[in-house]
Amino acid sequence: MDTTIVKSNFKSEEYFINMGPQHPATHGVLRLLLTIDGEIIKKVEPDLGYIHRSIEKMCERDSYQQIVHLTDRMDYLSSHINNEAVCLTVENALQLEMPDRVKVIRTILSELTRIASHCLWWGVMGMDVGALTTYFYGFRDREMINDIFEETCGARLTMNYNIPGGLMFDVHPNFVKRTKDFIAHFKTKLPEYDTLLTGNVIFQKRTKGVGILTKEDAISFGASGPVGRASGYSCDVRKHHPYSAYDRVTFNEAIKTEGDTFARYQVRIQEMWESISIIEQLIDNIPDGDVQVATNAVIKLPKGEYYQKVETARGELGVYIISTGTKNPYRVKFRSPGFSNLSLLNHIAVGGKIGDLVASMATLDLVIPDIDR
Amino acid sequence: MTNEALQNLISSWIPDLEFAEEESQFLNIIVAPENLHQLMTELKINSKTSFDYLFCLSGVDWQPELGVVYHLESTAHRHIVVVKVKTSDRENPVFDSVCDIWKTAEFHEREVFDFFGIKFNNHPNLKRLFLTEEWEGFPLRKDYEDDINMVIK
Amino acid sequence: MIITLSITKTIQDWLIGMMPEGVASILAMVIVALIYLAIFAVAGLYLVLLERKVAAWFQLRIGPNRVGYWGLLQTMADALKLVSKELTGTIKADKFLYNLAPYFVIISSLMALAVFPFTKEFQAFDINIGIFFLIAISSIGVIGILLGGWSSNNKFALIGAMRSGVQTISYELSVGLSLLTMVLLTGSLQLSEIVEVQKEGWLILQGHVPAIIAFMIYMIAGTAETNRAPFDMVEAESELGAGFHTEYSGMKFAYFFLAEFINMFIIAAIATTVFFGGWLSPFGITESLPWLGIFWFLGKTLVIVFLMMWFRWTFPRLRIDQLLTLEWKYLLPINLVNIVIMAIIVWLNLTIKF
Amino acid sequence: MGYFSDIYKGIKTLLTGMSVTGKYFLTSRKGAITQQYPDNRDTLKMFERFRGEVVMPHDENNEHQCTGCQKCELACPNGSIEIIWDRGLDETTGKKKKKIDKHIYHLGLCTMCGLCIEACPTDAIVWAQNYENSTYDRTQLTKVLNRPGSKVKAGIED
Repeated sequence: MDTTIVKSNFKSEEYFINMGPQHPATHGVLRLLLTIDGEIIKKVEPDLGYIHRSIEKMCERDSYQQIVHLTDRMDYLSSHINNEAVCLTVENALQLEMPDRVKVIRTILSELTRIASHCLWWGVMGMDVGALTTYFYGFRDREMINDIFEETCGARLTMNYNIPGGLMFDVHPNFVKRTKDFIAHFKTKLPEYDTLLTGNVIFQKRTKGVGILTKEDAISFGASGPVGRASGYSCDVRKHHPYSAYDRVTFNEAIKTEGDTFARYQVRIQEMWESISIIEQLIDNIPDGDVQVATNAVIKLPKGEYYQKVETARGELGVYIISTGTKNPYRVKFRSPGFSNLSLLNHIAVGGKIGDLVASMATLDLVIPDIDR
Repeated sequence: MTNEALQNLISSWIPDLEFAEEESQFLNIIVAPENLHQLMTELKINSKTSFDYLFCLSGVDWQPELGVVYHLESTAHRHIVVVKVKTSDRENPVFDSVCDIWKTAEFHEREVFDFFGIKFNNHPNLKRLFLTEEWEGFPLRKDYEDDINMVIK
Repeated sequence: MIITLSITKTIQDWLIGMMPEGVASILAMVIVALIYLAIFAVAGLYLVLLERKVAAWFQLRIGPNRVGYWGLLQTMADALKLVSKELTGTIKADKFLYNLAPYFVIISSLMALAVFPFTKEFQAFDINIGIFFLIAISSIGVIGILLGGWSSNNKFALIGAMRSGVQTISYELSVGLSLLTMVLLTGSLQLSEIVEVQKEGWLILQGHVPAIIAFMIYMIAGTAETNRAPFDMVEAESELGAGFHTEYSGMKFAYFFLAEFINMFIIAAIATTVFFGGWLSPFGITESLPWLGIFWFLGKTLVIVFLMMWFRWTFPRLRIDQLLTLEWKYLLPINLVNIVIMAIIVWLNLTIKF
Repeated sequence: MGYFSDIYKGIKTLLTGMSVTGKYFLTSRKGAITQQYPDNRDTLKMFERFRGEVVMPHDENNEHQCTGCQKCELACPNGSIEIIWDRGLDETTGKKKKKIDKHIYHLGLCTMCGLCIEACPTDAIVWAQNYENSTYDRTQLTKVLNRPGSKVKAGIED
């Protein structure tokens, strides 16, 4: 029998599925238009804008101090790092040199933010592949970091602790002790993450060889953060364009070359260890000094264009400010990591199954407000 | 490569490029819309520049011109360059798409189209990304007005 | 006072005194069915509560603790809420099949309960093909799931239903074969006989190595049969929202939900009966008190139920193709070899008996 | 033999995973990480820097420290603060002086960014640590921070 005839007799039909805007795996109001043949994914088309708040337009009417708190609402899981990005841009434009104390505290808080974000991601990652219990273990450890933030900054999620010119106020007296307690606690809990999920044979089968992204594609798609690094692409802004106190600490850039979902998972786990090590290097010798540099009540940036990259938990956040010399920026653009990472979802999900799409999407670690700025 | 060396190299490819270094920490290249795609292709494939990482693509309304700013980085050489392209046609601004050079441009250009109304030739899927299809106007333009939803301070 | 435990016979004898024999036996069946229905509806609710409590303890939570002492009335309140909820449905659903589906699921799972010997002679229906009956009945439930998913005119539900069909047909084999392995030891399909045989030692000890393998396969396949994590492809909330019951609400949803837990109980009860000696106490310590058999039976069953809950709250979900790989490449071949080994052991009389 | 070692390794990893959850199951008596809200309202204490809502402390003489300089109003990104002020005679100096009539705070617009409190030169407004801010009526979210009949404390200048 001619095989081609057999093939043409068996016709499969593609159909559409709306995944989202309310769907457990999209972690927010992301809508994916899936074209599916049976269980095989043929095309993924994201539909965005369900929570677009036009932060870039709002920035154009706000003063530079007021911009900072808007960035809390972008990637709410790395809000401290977002704040830092804007503050660094403004400080660089004004050519303000921050005191060492500010730099070190900002770095420690950034790394705590990163751990908190990865803890949440780990819990949700487990949940997406079906292990519901991980969610609570991840949240347990994240709560401790949130307490640190709440005690020092006054808020758990949208802290707005950075201001252009330093920090809003000094850290709480308990800050060092609490952070050390957390590090001691987390060092015992992080190996548990591995025994519970990483080693699990079902989990490895679900993630290994799924959603492969090559290095060339990663660069071309503008992938950054753990997504890029899992494809063997060294893209850590902390290494290549160090800011704050990252030039005075030693840490390894977590790089894997497989580029699959499991590699992205391992990179994030590895990053948590690196963050612990960075905090340990800094926590014992926070320099004394002021936490603010005097700035004018009305900040006016000199005419020009300013760009600052930072490494958030999700990847490279760019802040692009065009100033015309007035008290408001002329144009603010946030280059958000999630937006670029989302654009490669179609590329890595096509040909996989629905379960693969969910697993790959979990390791892209999308935060929808970050995409829908 | 230093900014100066880059400037010398790039200016040898295409005439009439405008370079600027003041008011920005990077080397700025201002290119005419008709030369944009040629310049971008060369920046990517030339082994001396090899700008393979388009890390930011922003639309800007300079009033009266509309333009797009490309931030490029080379992952091999770690140098950065900024390419700007402008047009004074506010009714029908069109540039060439660069999404055949950098895949990430596909989404970024859709975002620029959505908010600035700048069209891109040869873009595979140029339609509104964030806003609904029936939305009128382009919100990030400076002359956009919405009396109901916009709060002016 | 002598309480006889053979309930069907007792009720029938009592009724025969009042009415003709035919009417009496039908009435007896109805009465027994109602008793079972009432008991297991409540038992199902408490299994839900147990699941929620156990999940909470695994997850460093407290679990339901507001309704009643220690949250004991929580699921009752939930059931009340579900009863009072509006029954919604999609406009273009196939109304007849859509409404029929939950009854298929709940009836098939309640039917299976009839054959279990909870203790000596405490059995509604001592059929001589007990195991066969159980396997047959448990595969009817999947028709309900297929109908529900297909008729609700929702693509997520349809995918869930199709997955369920694939999954149940595959794992039905393993459940059947692993039980067949044990039947080689007992030589009977009748559940009361099977328990009787185990007075010489529980079958998992009698059959030693192949019995343990059969038990492991049975547990895996049984978990898959009930569509519970890590085999909950049918619901897979992170992929399909709620899977086949996406469009069901109120009491119809509750039937699906209750059936899942009763099925879990059934799977555990079969394991207890076939592998762990049913209502027999360990070393016959309470042999003189037959009614204590209920305690032993429920105790063993709950331990196995707990094991299934432990699986659920620990493991990630498999992907649909991996699910089939596990069945066809691992469980089925091992199972077939295992039957041969068991046959040889029985033939050479290598079983362990006390 | 890869077939059987796969099975062995697979089962081993599954059992190690179960040991982790099993350990937490056994130690669950030690207490949950969740809180029994709202039962623990009496004991639930927020950190002293917690940003609940903006309040204006008054002393026993019904005096606050707000001079009506409007710096908070300017600093606020969302327009949550409106100050209605007037010029009145200062009793001690007899000069005309700015004083607040109403310090209106729209809690519904507030994003708890803390810029107003940073901007205040006289520490007239501070954070309160209450955390139950939901109401059934939106109008209740608009609050007047200065109490009726209150006046600015003597000697407070901006």
